[in-house]
Amino acid sequence: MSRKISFNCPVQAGDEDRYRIQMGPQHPATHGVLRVDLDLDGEIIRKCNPHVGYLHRGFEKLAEHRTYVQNLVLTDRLDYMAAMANNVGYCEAVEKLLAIEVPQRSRYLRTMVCEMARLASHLLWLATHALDIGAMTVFLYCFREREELLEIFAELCGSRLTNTYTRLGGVRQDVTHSIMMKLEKFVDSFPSNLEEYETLIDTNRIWLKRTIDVGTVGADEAVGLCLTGASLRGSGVDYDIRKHFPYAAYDFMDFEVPLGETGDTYARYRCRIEEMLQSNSILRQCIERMPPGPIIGDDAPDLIMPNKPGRKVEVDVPAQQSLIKLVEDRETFMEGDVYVATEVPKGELGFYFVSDGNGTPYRMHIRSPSFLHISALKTMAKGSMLADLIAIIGTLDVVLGECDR
Amino acid sequence: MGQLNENDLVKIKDGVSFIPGASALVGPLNRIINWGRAGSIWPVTFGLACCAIEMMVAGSSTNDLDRFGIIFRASPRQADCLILAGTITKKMAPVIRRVYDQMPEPRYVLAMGSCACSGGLFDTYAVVQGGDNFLPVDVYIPGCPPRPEALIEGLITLQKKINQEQGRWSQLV
Amino acid sequence: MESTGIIPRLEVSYPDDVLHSYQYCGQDVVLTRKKHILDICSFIRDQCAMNHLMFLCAVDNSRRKEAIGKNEYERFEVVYQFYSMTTKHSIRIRAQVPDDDCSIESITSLWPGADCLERECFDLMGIHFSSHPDLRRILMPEDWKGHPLRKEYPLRGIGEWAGYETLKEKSLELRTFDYRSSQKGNE
Amino acid sequence: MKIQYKPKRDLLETIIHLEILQGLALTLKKLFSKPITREYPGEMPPVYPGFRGQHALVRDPVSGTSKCIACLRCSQACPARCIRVKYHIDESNGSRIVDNYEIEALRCVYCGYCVEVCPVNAVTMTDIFEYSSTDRQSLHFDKERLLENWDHFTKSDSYERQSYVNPLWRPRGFPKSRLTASSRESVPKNRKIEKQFTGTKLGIKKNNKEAGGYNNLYPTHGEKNAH
Repeated sequence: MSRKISFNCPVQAGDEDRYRIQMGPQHPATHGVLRVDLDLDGEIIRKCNPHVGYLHRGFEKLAEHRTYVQNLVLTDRLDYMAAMANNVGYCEAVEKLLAIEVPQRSRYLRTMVCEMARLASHLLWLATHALDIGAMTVFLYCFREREELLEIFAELCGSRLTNTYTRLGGVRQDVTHSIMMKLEKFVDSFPSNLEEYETLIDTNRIWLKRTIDVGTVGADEAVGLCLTGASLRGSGVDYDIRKHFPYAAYDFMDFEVPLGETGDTYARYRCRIEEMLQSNSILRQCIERMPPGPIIGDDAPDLIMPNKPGRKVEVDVPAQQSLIKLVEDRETFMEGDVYVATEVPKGELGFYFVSDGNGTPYRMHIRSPSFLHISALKTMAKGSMLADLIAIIGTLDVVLGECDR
Repeated sequence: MGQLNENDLVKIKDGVSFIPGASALVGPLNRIINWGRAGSIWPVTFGLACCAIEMMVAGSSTNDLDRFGIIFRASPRQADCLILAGTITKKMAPVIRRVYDQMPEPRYVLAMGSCACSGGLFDTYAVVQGGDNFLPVDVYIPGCPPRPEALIEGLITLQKKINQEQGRWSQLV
Repeated sequence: MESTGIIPRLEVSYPDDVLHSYQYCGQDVVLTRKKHILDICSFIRDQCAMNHLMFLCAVDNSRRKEAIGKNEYERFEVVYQFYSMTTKHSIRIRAQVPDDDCSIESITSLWPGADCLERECFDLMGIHFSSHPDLRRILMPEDWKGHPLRKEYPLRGIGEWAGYETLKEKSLELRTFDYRSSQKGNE
Repeated sequence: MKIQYKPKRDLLETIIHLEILQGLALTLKKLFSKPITREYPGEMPPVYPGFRGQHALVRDPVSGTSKCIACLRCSQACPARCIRVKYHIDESNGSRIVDNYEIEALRCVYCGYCVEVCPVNAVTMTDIFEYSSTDRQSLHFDKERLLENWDHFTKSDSYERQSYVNPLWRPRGFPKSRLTASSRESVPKNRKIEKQFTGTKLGIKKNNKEAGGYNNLYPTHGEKNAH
């Protein structure tokens, strides 16, 4: 735009309807610290310019200074609504790079926690999306179910949100009967709970008015914008990593990928609701088919990895020698680059590793779905009403921790 | 009403009493004001990262912060407590400071979680190593992220701190 | 993630640009020069039906063992990963970008979604994308010095960002603020 | 799988606002259901073994001090680099004596790596999470404070001597032959080892009501510790 614009004032003298306003970073409906710069013509958005980076923490740089095992902790903080799914995605990528085998039982456990994370994330999405649009009750109901899931996580791995559950080559600890009982209770009651949300909003005329034909994006356009996950499937494009490159135990699971048709906010909402039902059925299959066996492979690396090839992490305490002398002399790691994508609740989360043969990644690039969704906001919000922007941000399901990394 | 006896007063809190039938409170102004402030902490809805999710849980039905008179306000002008819930990056720090500056006195700052307290895991070029570099932090809540109950406990710590304040109201007169 | 037949076709169509190709962990990778990257990308999109841009990022090769002392590697490289949702093939293109001419053509005309990714590369690695509609810093503040993901950039950063410096100075006033002393000043 | 799209609503439903009435009926129904709010300061949330809360150094009942042998594995594994151990080497027998053991609780990210790599179970994470402070220095734990934390933890009612280290995982990287009996006393000898959960054998889905008996068959610490 060539004309000079100052903030919060008419763009041009005599053109009193054109305004530029700032939304965020402190705004209850921006899901974190997103700032959107809007050029308005009355109520209509002429230009929408999202500013991200308010949560840029330097993940990719930090990862170059930590070992592969330590970087696992970083991935919890990526998409903090579904930390488990990030853990699994990271481990799948590193295991491919370092050629580590994963036992079958831990594959099932990973699938299980992934789907639990998907439910937790979608519930939070539904809660905040509904809250932004104006349905307060759904928020309270969704958190009720999410809390059950988080308590299961807490029992499973000791932490509610930042789980650090998976390990390279397996998972941290086994499930107990009490955990599975709780999970099964949750799985049994979840469809009826989902019906409650649907009763509240599915046919509610306010909800329909605010979602149908809002933020419409066509199939080709959505692919061009690099949308993934439910945001893409709402437009009718059949792309789900769980089907395209099955990881963990998704090969053995029966599930369908819900597809929308119209590509508007309501279609994406329906897609996610159906996805929750599918996740629920995957969880049930996991419970039923959980195989016996070890939870972590024999060749899994120790938590202390050497960060230089050939360097030994050696601890030698003469008095307690028999107990303590531990030598880690893992062979030089592979050199090469690998990209592995997994389907997290937001979309396609990919890790691109360049390995230099060291114990630390030479370069780790995180392909985060939210970052690309934010870039699509520019196109999607153009020409819509100001109030619809909230719905569009909500429907893209962005989380800024993952977006800014 | 004749002479007021000590025994006639209904003790509400240590040092604060209620006169029956007179709808009046007796006690040092400090205590009354602190009691009022501690019972109505209004934080800004200002989530930064992971901890914001736990803050939302604390505000949801499972924990229900309203029991403590804690109501989230969307505008810093109406709030008197800033919960730093998440990582503070250098790009975000001036914005946080601007939010803080908009809040009316008395205002309190809670640093929730490792990142807000000291930078935590992220000892990098982009992250502020602790919110107390540019804000006067009142309460530190460790945890990554803290449980919602830990946040409530931190708010109770803040209430205790408010109750011990002396004469902070006189700044406003 | 295989790309049956795409690499030979690329080699035939762009013999000067394709440096070499290899397969690692079952993933096909092609090293190219940067000159005709837009043509290569549009070839991949239109002729090979690779409609999905999985990611785009830049790598600093300056300390990479396999790159040191080899002619085909330059200081930087921009990595593209393409995927075909119909044929389920994928291919990775590593376009070499020299240090002295740190620019490459933008592919936003083909994938509008590449907009933010290219801005991120510019921001963190300092690679200039020519014909990009709006090339600004995206993650770091506008007046940030240096490009953090370059290998010579230290983890804790060089110097301090000016915006944060002023903030710290401002907060010093608050530290010394004492109620009684300020009251005296008013009198 | 194509999803059902536009909900159909006939004229009568539109006029009487059926869907809104249904929503209101649901909320009205919830008015009479049991509240799920936990009255926190009075009612504690359930905390399970292995919860990653406040750190503690285990006090050895024999020597009265820490069990730590200064192998520095914890500080090497720590992603946040918040553990500092100072030690000197005893000239007489060559063993390491710990002078100070510091954990910066405000920088810790509670990943639990330090607990997992410890060969003698000297450092542990307790299930205490209420230790906010108005003072930064008090959350910088030194050795004495960490031992105090342990004493505090042993006094709490959730403490079970047998399972202060999460019984559900085994430390990795140690062949069993290397572990002396005393070093792993935290894993009780007579603790019932729960049978591994497998889906097919139990058939959890079919007989859900009968499945309530599992807890009695295999008592788990989670059930015991729930407040």
